[in-house]
Order: sequence, then structure tokens, then C-alpha cells
Amino acid sequence: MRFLPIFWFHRCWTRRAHTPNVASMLRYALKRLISLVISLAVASVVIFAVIEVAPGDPASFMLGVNAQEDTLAALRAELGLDVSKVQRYFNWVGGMMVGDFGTSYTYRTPVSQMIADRLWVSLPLALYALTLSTAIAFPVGIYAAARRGKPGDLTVMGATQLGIAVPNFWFAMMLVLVFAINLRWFNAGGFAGWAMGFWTGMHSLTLPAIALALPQAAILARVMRSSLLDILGEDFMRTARAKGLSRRQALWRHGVRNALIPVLTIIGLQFSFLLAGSIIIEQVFYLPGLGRLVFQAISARDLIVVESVVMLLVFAVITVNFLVDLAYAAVDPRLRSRT
Amino acid sequence: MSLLEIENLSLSIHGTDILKQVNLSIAPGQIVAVTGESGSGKSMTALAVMQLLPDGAKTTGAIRVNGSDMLDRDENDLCALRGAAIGMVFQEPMTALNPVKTIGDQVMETILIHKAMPPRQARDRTEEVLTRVGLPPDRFPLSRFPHELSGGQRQRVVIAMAIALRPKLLIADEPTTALDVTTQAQILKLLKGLVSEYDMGLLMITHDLAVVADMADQIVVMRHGEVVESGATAHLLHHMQHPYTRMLFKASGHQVSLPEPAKSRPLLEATNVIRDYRLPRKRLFDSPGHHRAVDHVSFTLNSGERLGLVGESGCGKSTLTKAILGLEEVQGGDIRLDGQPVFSGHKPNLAVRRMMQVVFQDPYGSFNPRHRVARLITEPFNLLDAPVMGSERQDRIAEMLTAVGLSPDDAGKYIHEFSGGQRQRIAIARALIIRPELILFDEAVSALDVSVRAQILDLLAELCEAYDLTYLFISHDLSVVRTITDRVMVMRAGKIVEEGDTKSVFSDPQHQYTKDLIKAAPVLPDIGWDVAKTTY
Amino acid sequence: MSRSLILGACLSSLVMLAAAISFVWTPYDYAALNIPDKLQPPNALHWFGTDHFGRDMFSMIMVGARTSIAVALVAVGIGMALGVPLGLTAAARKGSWLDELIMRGNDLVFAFPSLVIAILITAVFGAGAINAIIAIGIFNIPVFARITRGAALSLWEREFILAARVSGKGAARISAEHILPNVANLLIVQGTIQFSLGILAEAGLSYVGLGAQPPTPSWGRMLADAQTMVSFAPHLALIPGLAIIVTVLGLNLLGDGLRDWLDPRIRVART
Amino acid sequence: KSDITIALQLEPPHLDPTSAAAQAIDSVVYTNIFEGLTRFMGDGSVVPGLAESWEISEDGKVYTFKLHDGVTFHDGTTMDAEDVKFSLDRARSEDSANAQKALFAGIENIEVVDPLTVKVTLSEPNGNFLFNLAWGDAVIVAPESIEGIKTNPVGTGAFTFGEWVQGDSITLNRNPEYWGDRPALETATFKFISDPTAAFAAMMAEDIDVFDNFPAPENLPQFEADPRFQVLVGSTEGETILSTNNKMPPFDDIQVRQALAHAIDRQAIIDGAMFGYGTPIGTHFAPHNPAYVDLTGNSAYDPQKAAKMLADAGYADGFETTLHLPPPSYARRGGEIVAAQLAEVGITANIVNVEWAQWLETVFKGKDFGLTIVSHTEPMDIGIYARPDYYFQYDSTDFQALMDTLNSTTDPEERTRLLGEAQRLIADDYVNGYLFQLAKLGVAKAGVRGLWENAPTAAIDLTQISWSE
Ligand SMILES: Nc1ncnc2c1ncn2[C@@H]1O[C@H](COP(=O)(O)OP(=O)(O)OP(=O)(O)O)[C@@H](O)[C@H]1O
Ligand SMILES: Nc1ncnc2c1ncn2[C@@H]1O[C@H](COP(=O)(O)OP(=O)(O)OP(=O)(O)O)[C@@H](O)[C@H]1O
Ligand SMILES: [Mg+2]
Ligand SMILES: [Mg+2]
Repeated sequence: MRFLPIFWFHRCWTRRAHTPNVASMLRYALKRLISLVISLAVASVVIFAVIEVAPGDPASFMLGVNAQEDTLAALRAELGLDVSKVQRYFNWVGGMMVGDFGTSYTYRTPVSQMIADRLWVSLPLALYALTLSTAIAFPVGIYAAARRGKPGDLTVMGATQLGIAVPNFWFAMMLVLVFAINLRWFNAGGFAGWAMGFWTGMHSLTLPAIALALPQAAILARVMRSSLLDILGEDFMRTARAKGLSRRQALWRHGVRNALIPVLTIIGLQFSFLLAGSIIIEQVFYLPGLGRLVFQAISARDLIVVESVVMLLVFAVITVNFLVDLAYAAVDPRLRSRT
Repeated sequence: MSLLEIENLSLSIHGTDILKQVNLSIAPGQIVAVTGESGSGKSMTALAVMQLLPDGAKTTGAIRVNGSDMLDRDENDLCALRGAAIGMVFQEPMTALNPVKTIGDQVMETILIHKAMPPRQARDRTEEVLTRVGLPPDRFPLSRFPHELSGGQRQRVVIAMAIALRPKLLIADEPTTALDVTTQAQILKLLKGLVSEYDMGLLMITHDLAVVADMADQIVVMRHGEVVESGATAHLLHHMQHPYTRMLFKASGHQVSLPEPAKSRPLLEATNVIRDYRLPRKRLFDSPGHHRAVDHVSFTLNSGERLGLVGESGCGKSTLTKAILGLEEVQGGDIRLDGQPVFSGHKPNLAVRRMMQVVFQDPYGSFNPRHRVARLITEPFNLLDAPVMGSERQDRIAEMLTAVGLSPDDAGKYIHEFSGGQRQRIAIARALIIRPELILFDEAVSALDVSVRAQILDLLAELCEAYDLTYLFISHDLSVVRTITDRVMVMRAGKIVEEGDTKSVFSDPQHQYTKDLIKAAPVLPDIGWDVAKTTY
Repeated sequence: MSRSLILGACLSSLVMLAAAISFVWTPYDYAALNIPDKLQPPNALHWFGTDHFGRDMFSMIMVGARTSIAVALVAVGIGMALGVPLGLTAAARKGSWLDELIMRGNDLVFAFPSLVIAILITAVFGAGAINAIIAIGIFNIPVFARITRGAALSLWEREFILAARVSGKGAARISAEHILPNVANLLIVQGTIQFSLGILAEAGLSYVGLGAQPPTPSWGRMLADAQTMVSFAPHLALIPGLAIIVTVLGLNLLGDGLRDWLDPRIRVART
Repeated sequence: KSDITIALQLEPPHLDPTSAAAQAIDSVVYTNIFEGLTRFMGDGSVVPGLAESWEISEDGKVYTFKLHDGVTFHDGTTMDAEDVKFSLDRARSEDSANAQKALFAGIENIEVVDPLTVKVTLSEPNGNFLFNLAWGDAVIVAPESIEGIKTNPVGTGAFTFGEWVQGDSITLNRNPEYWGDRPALETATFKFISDPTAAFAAMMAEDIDVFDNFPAPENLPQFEADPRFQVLVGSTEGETILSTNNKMPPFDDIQVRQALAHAIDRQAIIDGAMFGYGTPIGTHFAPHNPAYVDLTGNSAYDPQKAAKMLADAGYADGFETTLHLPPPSYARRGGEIVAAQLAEVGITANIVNVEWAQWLETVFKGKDFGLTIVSHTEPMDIGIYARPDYYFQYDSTDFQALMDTLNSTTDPEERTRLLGEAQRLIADDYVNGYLFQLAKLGVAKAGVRGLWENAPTAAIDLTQISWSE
């Protein structure tokens, strides 16, 4: 699903490459890019500042209760904790630019390595959940919109109301209770690793993906429905019908793509949410993902890991939103020529 | 045999009767115009023919196209007919096209959806129809998006879509209402041409009686969902039976007589006013461009004078209004009211502002829906140094409401409790309440039905009598400006191209543009009433 | 009034009522431990059963409603109190550097993964209801700022605002007198939705132990406590879960219902 | 079946037992990858490890160790006296990062006699020395492989390091070159599951064979009732105590501390927080130790008495204090119960839940707390009461003198007597609230044999584990 916007963007880009609008598209992209960079810079300062005020010394945590002061000092020097904060900020940011996220205080391995490992769980999980939620939400939303006000619509919309109201961690607990503990269809948690094969990996991500996806699907389905209903009321839908398109054809050819514009925003937001917001779900299913890494690192005072992961997540969110904006401009040609 | 035959068509939506026993027929090559005031059921009749009625609609009667009843057909048959046998053009060209598809795709879709021809040929046909409606592909490539076209051009695309398969019947619902007079004239000409060329039947819906009189072979007048009168154009125009029809025609050409202007001293003086809007950069590193909306405009308005400003949409009328009101700073020139500048030191000059008021076009958007009438019309009191309170306030409210033909009791109501015409009266009351020296009317009657418009014009004439108004009346409607002003200015692309005594400008226009404008404006034929003069 | 409005209002007021009554009456002392009576399923004495310390679940749910509502309400209050003026200012100064600054700031807050930041805040400044409120509240600011600005911008285009300007009113006065009342409905609706999201967020934070601290009961923490016991005492998880669902569902229905009910278009059509 | 999956609650931060306190490191590597001169057995006894035998000089100051012949590290290099000297010198050096440096404090000199003989000289006799050498912090490492020890540990043990999937698991493989008895297992996987629910679910789903220390006592009855599993309830070295800041008023008043002790109902805490698992203790000493003295009667639950004592101490209306609770459920749940019990006698204990890092910072180092609940899991750690700067800040010259005597005493009987005296002293001073000895709650598949029931130190001794069939 993540590739959809890019695909659109690409398609529209190539198709329209000959028109002067490329300039406005570029301008638009550049403007957004500049604000992206500024956002990232501000974000990095904020993250660093917030984390630096946190009490707790990583060295003493690592060495435990019986450690002596000289040992601690030795370790602090080794971890690079003995320079000024400003210096450390620039070391950190400078390192990140070249892909060096520093070394984890507790694991003593490169943070980039750890993040890469965790991404192999979090990213597939987020994509899986996003695919699921989109795959559920689109048909449901379109079905409900097409059947507006009829019993089918009311039932489906009632279900989505319920879906939104269910806390996903609670839902996860119930899934584990039913499908892992009672029925034993799935493992209760853990991640077998991709080394065991693609399907084994997907199998262990299925329950978490469902727990994440259903509440999101409920939201997405509602957005899809109302967006479609808005579009169905537009004049051009009537024009399409007057051309001889059936209700269905009009819906698919003219409705869906226009309705996608608000839906796209939600999908962008959801992707970021799924990437970052699965902390609790990763806890419930003890998945070794980014979210759990942050949680563990916070409790272990592994500041460098926390900083880097949060920064990465912010980067992901900002970038996804940037791409969504570009995709917007691609889906909606009007946007490109606007100021 | 007639192409379309509507027989005793009745329609109700969710139990509300919308149409009652409508009868109408069209022969090939014939133009039938349906007219009537807003809400009379014109559009519903058209949609009933297309069978594109809103949910909850129940129809009885018969709608025969080529002899077979649309009401008996199933959805598949209807889809096959729509676009192929019956084409339809809608009122609002700005929204009638899908913004995310190219015009080529949208026109071609009509052809492809009916599998009328293979894609290659469909493309050729698309280019052909687009050329036919005046959008040759060398100047308007198929890959354009709707937002890259003007309103009139979009309407041509919509027409191209409707005629791509040469339908026998074309339905056009207010196809030109949103367009300029000159563009309107072109579109109407196009439609007329298509009718004779393809021998189509055209069902044309419009509330503009001048257009009706000009275009139609047959006229159908509707009111409250009923056909009150119908017949061949020439015959109907001269032998109107129904009082409603008479009223409608009378109101369309309604003229008022203004009292003689009172005193005369220069009140508003504009010299070389320039107003530029910044435009987005065209290229990445260009300096931002400018759009000159008002270009070296100079004029003087004497007190007691009623000045008109006409021009097409987008020529800068509203921009000039805002500059006069001191709402926006001008980039050049000088605007003075009673000798004082309206804008001093980057700030509006409130001392001058209190001598002016304005009435806007949209009777629905000009009022805060959350305030009561009393509060709404007293808002300009804010400009006074001493607040008007207590009984004086009540008296002023009562006086104003009475003056505009409402009752003092209306002061406690909310705005949504009033009709469009009543709202415009309230807007006038608001403008008058601080007794301004000058009132600006920006398209103040354009959104109103003809009969309501006539009332408001009468009201203005009365008020001129009672309060010695001085105003600037802005409109694109020549017939209105003509009757309500003493002097008129013609604006085009930000410039005043002609100025003079209203009577002489209309009878003997000097500038070519003014001539075109007057020529393009549809005219009610002389049907023998003194009020409906046709000689401009 | 639509069905969803009525149902939503009923569910929401049920929860509010339970919270209000808990100030003066609960069946048992919600904090009183009674370990010998632990883990009883719902019965005549304990309508919702007892928890692992033998506390009465019904009393805890009632008092927990209080916590959830208080946290979510104050968080939404913070979001509104700061977000609405920001949104109004940005709209009034549309296109200026101030507008740009406010909107970029909004984007920035949006870009932070909210849960991670909430966890960070509570981890840095300590767990507790106040910090949970701040963490949730911060993310409410841009929501209200954005929605206010959006609605205000379209209002600024309306002719009645032009009329007010012609009457010599300044931007601040117009914002307060004309814009704010006209966006109020929207804010009420959004506020209801944010309120329900706040309840969910509070539950999530408490679930990971960062919300209200014991002995203050909180639904999220009840769920966390229940986690290891669902397999033999499912009521421990079901009841707080249902409490959250009922509350959030009620508020969402209320928000939807209000949206339809307050929509001026529909109201104009009705009169 | 020769492979096993063992779950641990915590993941080790790295795999060097000689430079961190984390018990999880020992759980994975102790006796499996790294071995010391001596080692602990499951019953708590200390037996020879890499040292085949040893001699102790008359004055108790010189230990001469004879090393096993033919021992090689996993990288093929031989283990000899040089490696022993290197390891011990490294641990006690100035810039050592060893978390238990105090274990080596008494070493004066280490001398390589010949490749298989090492002589260690102490500055004064130490009855605990062989015990100290059995700790995971005293294992023998090689200078050749010390560089990468944290991520690629190279030891002499029966298992070699296989793979570490961070955040998930560590795999060990059988060492074919092992000098001792060949273990029954071929590979062992340690999985890290901290969440109690996940632990339960994973166990029930039979994803794991052994859960070393099951975090949720409430689930044990279900395992007991299930023939697929066996439950091993043993004891740990963890004295779970309500630590009291002895320097902070009003806890500097012994009457207040005593009132605190009487206000607490241990059994309720054991039932409520641990679902009945755990042994009540009345002092800071493990009940399974022969020297243990039962002093629970000293601080019997008696709220009336507690209230009266508080009144006598001038706190008739009670007072307010903080109760810092680290993450484990014994602390979090126990804390809720303690707070409720203290409320009964008028003391308001405001619960502050903290992560371990914060606990170390504020409580342990900052000493900024009133009360806290924590389990002291180091074996034989009564000596901490002799350190006045230790976080609960108990400063008693009597006790410090007693410990000095104890350290220089080697006679077992005398040591037992002195230990008893020490236990009584702190109990009578009501230094802390003594709650219970933390139980070790192992859960395993029914067929697993050779698991340690108790935990004299954190370790999972893979060499002893096998599958029955
Ligand atoms: N979807 C609908 N549901 C119910 N009533 C409708 C609907 N659409 C229009 N109406 C009502 O049907 C009546 C006729 O409407 P119609 O659109 O045909 O008027 P019209 O003559 O085309 O007016 P106008 O000149 O303003 O376009 C009006 O009273 C209108 O309120
Ligand atoms: N805020 C703006 N920024 C840029 N261009 C503008 C802006 N407002 C108006 N324009 C442009 O200035 C020109 C004059 O606009 P103006 O609104 O004065 O026209 P008008 O004569 O009142 O038209 P209408 O009859 O449609 O109201 C138009 O081309 C319009 O596109
Ligand atoms: Mg109409
Ligand atoms: Mg205008």
C-alpha cells in the first residue's frame, strides 16, 4: 500500500512531463522539502533536549548497585558521556547524517545495526497491518457508501463505531486469549524470524497485525465512506451518469480516485502511527520491534538508542507526510498549480 | 413523431410533490425552452427525462423518448441511452468536470463507455467534437485538466461530452447562467448551430427570459412544479394568458424611475488607482508575477449621483470596491472621499469609512447566522464615536426595517428565517443605518429571481426619493445598470474603457468593447409593453 | 434528533453519572483490600466481581470513570485553550510569517509519534495523571489549531466578515465576535471526538503504567493488572475493557450525532 | 531430543559477566560459556571448577590452585595459569569495570608458578574467598579474545556462543572440545520474554520448554494442573524488603521504624502479591541458609501496636512519605498492599512507580526516598548493613564491628554464631521492613530434567539438563 502513492506520483509525472506544470510541481516539492529539513532540525533539538533532562545515568545502570565511582567514570568516558551537551548534540546529529547512530550504551553494538534489525520486524508489521486495514476498509467503505442509509450501511457503520472504540491492546489481549491460548491457532507472541521462512514470519505477525489493523480499518472505512459520499454529491458524478455510466462505473471511474485524496492523508498518518504506535502491541506480543526497543531503551537509560529511534520515527513520519503531499499533488492536478 | 414526449409527469420526493402533471414535447431540430423561477421544478423535469432523480423520487406518467417510455426501462437500458441517445449539459461548468481527469479522457469516455468505436477512432472523434465546440486540439491538447480552462471553455468540454455520440436529444440545464454575456452568446450560438447541424432536439432550461425569447421555438413556463403556459415562442410572447407568465416577463424588463439627482459636489475621487495581486512564481526561481486587477482607474462620483459600473466577471469590479472601502491597500493612485484619503499610512481611515457602506451580492453569506437582525443591522454603529444606545437604537432599527419594507418585529429574528429577497432588504437596512454619504452595491441583485429583483430595484428607487442616496452600483447585468443609474462606467480587464451618461452610453456606445457587450446581451423582444424596451 | 445522538448521549451520560455518583457513593470502598475474597466472579454482593486484591470491581470502575474523564477532559481543555487561539490567529493573519510559524509548529507536533513522546514525557517527568494530561494535551493543540484555522479561513472569505470589516472592526474583534461563535459547533464536535480519543490514550498510558498511579483506580491499569489473569478470571479484563468501549462509543456517537444536529445547513433546511 | 528453548525475563545487555551487574548475563553464560576456578552447584555448595584442587596456607592468606590439564578456550587457545592471572588482575585493576570489585579487594598478589599452578596471596584471611571466586564476576577469560567479549564471548565452558538476535534470543551450541563431561544437550536457545502475559501465552503454546523464573505467580496453579508442565518452586537469594531511609525523618526514629514493621501483614503481601509463593522473613537472611534465624515474631502484624507506637513517637496523626516501586510485580503489587496497610495506621505512602534506571538514580544513588520495595538478590549480602553510605543509610558501629570480626573468622561454627547475631541486630534495630524471601518459580515441560530448583546465583546450568524418555 505504501507504494501506491509513489506509483501514482510516478505515473502522473511521466505522463505530464511535457507540460509546464512540472515546474510548479518541482517548486511545490522544493518548498515542502525545505520545510521538511527545518522540521527535522527542530525535531532533533527538541528530542535531544527532552531526553537530556531525563534523570538517570546510563553508566550506573549498566554497572549496577555495587559499582564504584572510578569504574563509573571509566565507563562514562568510554561511552562519550563526558563531553559537553552541545558537543554531544553535534556529534549525534553529525553521525546520523552519515548513517552512524552511535553505539548503544547497554548493548555496545552500533545503534544503526539494532535499528536495522528491529525494522525488519516493525516495517513488515506496519505494512502488513496497513495492507490489512486498507484491504478491509476499502471494500467496506465503498459498500457502505454505495448502500447509504440502507440496513447494510447501518450495520457496517455500527461495526466501525465499535471498532474505533475498542482499545487495540485490549483487542490484542482478547485475540491472544482466544486464538493463541484457547484455540492454539497462532503463537501467543514472539517472532520466529525471517530466517525460518517468509510464511513462518508472516504467521507470527498475523495476530499483531490484526490487532493493529482492525481499529485502523474502522477509521479508514469511515473516512472512505464519507469521502465517497461527498464525491457522490458532486456535480461531475451526475455528469458521468449522464454520459451513460452506471452507478457502479461512475463510482469506480470518477468517485474512488477523487475520494482517495482525504483517504490518502489518513493512510499516511496511519502508516506513521503503525510504525511508531505499535509499542503497546509489540509489548503484548513480545515482538522484537522498534517500539519495544524504545520502551526497553527508555527503562535502561540507553539515551542514544531512544534519541535515534525517536528521531528515525519522526523522520519517517515527516517523510511519509511529504510523500503523501506529493502524491496528493499527483492525484489532484489542481494542487500543483496552487500557490 | 416527436422525439421526446412528456405526458402527465408527476414527481414526488420523499412524499413531497415536486412536479404535477407536466406535459411537454420536442421534435427533432426543435429547441424547447423551459423557464420559471428558482425552485419551480425545471431541473427536476430534466433529471426525470434522464432518470437521474435523487433517491426517494417517485414518478408517474410517461416520458417517451423515440416512442418508448423511459419509466419502463431497466437501469441497463437507461445507461445505454444516456450519453448515446440523450445528452445532457449542466449548469455549473466549474464543478461538472472531474478535476483529476484530463478533458480528453472525459470526452472520450462517453464514446468508449458505449463501445461505439475502437479507441483509435474514439480519439479522432474526441478531437473532432472538441474542435467543433471551439477547442481545437492544437491549442487545447487533450491532456489538459479542467482547472486549466476558463469557465466558458469548460462548458464547451461539457457540451462536447454530451454531443460526442450525436444524441438525438440534448438537454441543457441552465448552460450559460454561470457565464459572461459574451461567452454566453458564444455558447448559445454553438448550441443553436449543433441543433441545426445534427437535427437534434434541444430541451433548454433557463430562467433568463431574454435567452428564451431569442433561442426557443417553443416555450414552457413552469411554476411550483406545474406548467402554467406553453406554446410557440412568437405566439406565446404576444398572447400571454397566464398572469404568472405576464408577471415574469414584466419583472424581467422591469424599469424604475429615479428621482432627479439632488445637489452636486465631488464626493468620491479616484485617481490612477492601481491594484496588483501577487501571483505564485511560474518557475522555480522567478520573481513572483503580478496580476493587475485594477489598472489606472480614475473617476469622480458626485454626491447625489447614482453611478453604475459594468463589466464581465473578473474584470476587477469587486477589487475596486474593496479599494474604495479601504479594505485593501492599493499599489498606486489615490482614493479620496470628501477630500480625505480612505487609506492613510497602511491603515484604513475609519473617519472616512463611516461615510460609506456596502451591500454584497450573496444574500445568504452576508450575515452572521448566529446573530439576530437587530444586532446584524446595527453592526455599522461600531464606526460611530458615540455608541447609539437604548431607545434611540430601537427607533433607528425600527425605522430602517420599515424603510426597507420589513416590520420592526423582525428585529428579533435570525437571518435564516428570511427569504433571499428579504435578506437583501436587511442588507440595505444595514447599509443605511448610519446614514452614509455613499453606498456601494456590489452585484446586489444578481443572485435574486427576476420578480424579487424587480422589488428590490423599486425599493432602491423609493429610498433614493426618501434619503437622497449616492451610490456606486456594480453589476454585470446591463439591463439593471441601465435603469438604476444616472451615469455608467464600463470596465474591462481592470481599465475603465468608457464612461458617460447612462442613456447615451447605452444608446450610442463609443468603445468597441461596450458595443460588443451590448450586442452580446440577450434582449427581450418588444412585446408591446412600454416597460420592456428593447432598443439599447 | 438522530438515533446516534440519543444513544450517544445516553451512554455518555451514564458514564458521567457513574463518575459523579462515585464522589458520594460507591458500593464498597474502592481502595479497601480484602485479599481472602480475591478474584470473585460477578455475583450478588460484588456486581462486577472482585480483583486480585479482593477490591470491589464495581466501585473501582465507578471511580475509574472519574479518572478517565478528568484526564481526558483536562487534556482536551488544554488543547482547546491553546489550539483555538492559535488557529484563530493563524487564520486572521493568513499567509503571514505568524501563520506559517503556527502551522509549521503544528506539523512538527504532528510528526512526533504521540505514544512514544507520551512515554518519554512520563518517563522523564515521572508517571502520573498530571503528566499524562500534559502528554495527551500537547497532541490536542495542533488538532484544534488546525481545525479552527481551516474553518476560520473559509469564514474569512464570507461576505459577513467583509461587512464587519466595513463596520470598522479589527481582526481580533472579528475573530472573537464572528469567527469563534461560528466555529463553536465544529469545536464541540471535535472536542467530543478528542475527548473519546483522550480516554483511549489515557487507558493506553495507564496500561503501560504511565497514567494515574495507584491507589487511584484507572481502567487502563485495571487492564494491565488483569493481563496475566484473563485465562482464569476473564471478568478482570472484560469489565474495564467494556467500560472503555462503552465510554468511547458513547462519545463518538454523541460527536457524530452533534455534527448532524448542529450542522447549520441541516438546521436551515429544517426551519 | 537434544535441544531446548529456555525463556528468561530479561535480556542481557551484553555477554561479559565480568563487567556488568546484570543477572541475565550470568543466566546465559555462567558455567555454560564461562567457568571460574570454583563454581556453585544447584544446592548452593561451592565445588571445584577450572581449579582441580587447591591448598590454603596455615595463616589462611595464600591459596595455591592446581588447574585442570588440557582445557582450551572456544577459539582453540589453551587455558593456563597466565589466563587466570590475567582474569583476576583485570577484575581488580584500577580501571576495571567489574561490578563486584569488592570480591577481589583482598587480593594482594597473583603469581604464576607454572602453567597449571597459580598462587593467590590475600592481605588478610578471608573465609569467603572460594565462595567469592565462584561468582560469575570471577570467571576466567583470555587476553586473546577479550576485545570482543561483549558480543562474542569466548570461554572454556561446555557450550559455545552461537547467535544473538537482539531483542529476541541467544543460541548456544555444544562445545565438542569440552574438557569435562559431555552435556546431553546439543543446542540451547535463550528467549527473552519480559511481559508476564506473553510469558504465560508462550508457555501455554509450548513455544518454550523452560521458563527460568516465571514472572506471574498467579498462573502457576494452571501449570500445576496441566500434565504437560512441571512447576519448580524453590528459593532465591532475594530478600524482599521494605527498605527504609534510615536518615530521613521520621524514619530516623527507631520507634517509627518499629511501628512500620508492625503495621505490615507479610502473609497478606505474600498472598496478594505473590499468590502465596514466598517465605516470610524477619531479617535480612535467606531462610534456606543453615545460619538463618527466624525472627518474624519480632515484627508480627499488630496494627494497634503500630498505631500506638506512632502516637508515642509523636505521629498520632500519621505522616506522609513516598514509596518508590521498581518494575517487578513483587514491588508493584506488594507496594499497593503495603500502602493500603500503612494507610490503616495513618501513614500515607504515595506510590511512585519507577523504572530501574530511575530507581538507581533517585533511590539508590540519590537516597531521595522514604520507602521502597526491592529484592536483594546477591547471595550472603548481609554485609551491606555495614556500609553507612548504602542507600538505606543504616549506620551502626556495633554492626560494622561485627562484620569485621566475621570477615576475619574462618571457623564455620563461629561464623554461624556471628551471622545469627548480625541478623538479630538488624532485626532489633528495625532497619528495614522484612517481607519475604523471593521464591524461584520455574516452569518447565514435564520431560525436562536437571533444572536447578533454587537459585544460589543467577545461572541456568545447561550441563546438567536433559530430556527424560
Ligand atoms: N434532492 C432533492 N430532494 C428533495 N427535494 C429536492 C431535491 N432537489 C430539489 N428539490 C426540490 O425540488 C423543487 C424543484 O427543484 P428544481 O431543482 O427542479 O428547481 P429549478 O426550477 O431547477 O430551480 P433553479 O432555477 O434554482 O435551478 C424545489 O422545491 C427543490 O427544493
Ligand atoms: N486575492 C486575490 N489574489 C489574486 N488574484 C485575485 C484575487 N482576488 C481577485 N483576483 C483576480 O483579480 C481579478 C479581478 O477580480 P474581481 O473579484 O475584482 O472581479 P469582478 O469584476 O468583481 O468579477 P465578478 O463579476 O466575478 O465578481 C480577477 O482576475 C481575479 O482572478
Ligand atoms: Mg435548476
Ligand atoms: Mg465581484
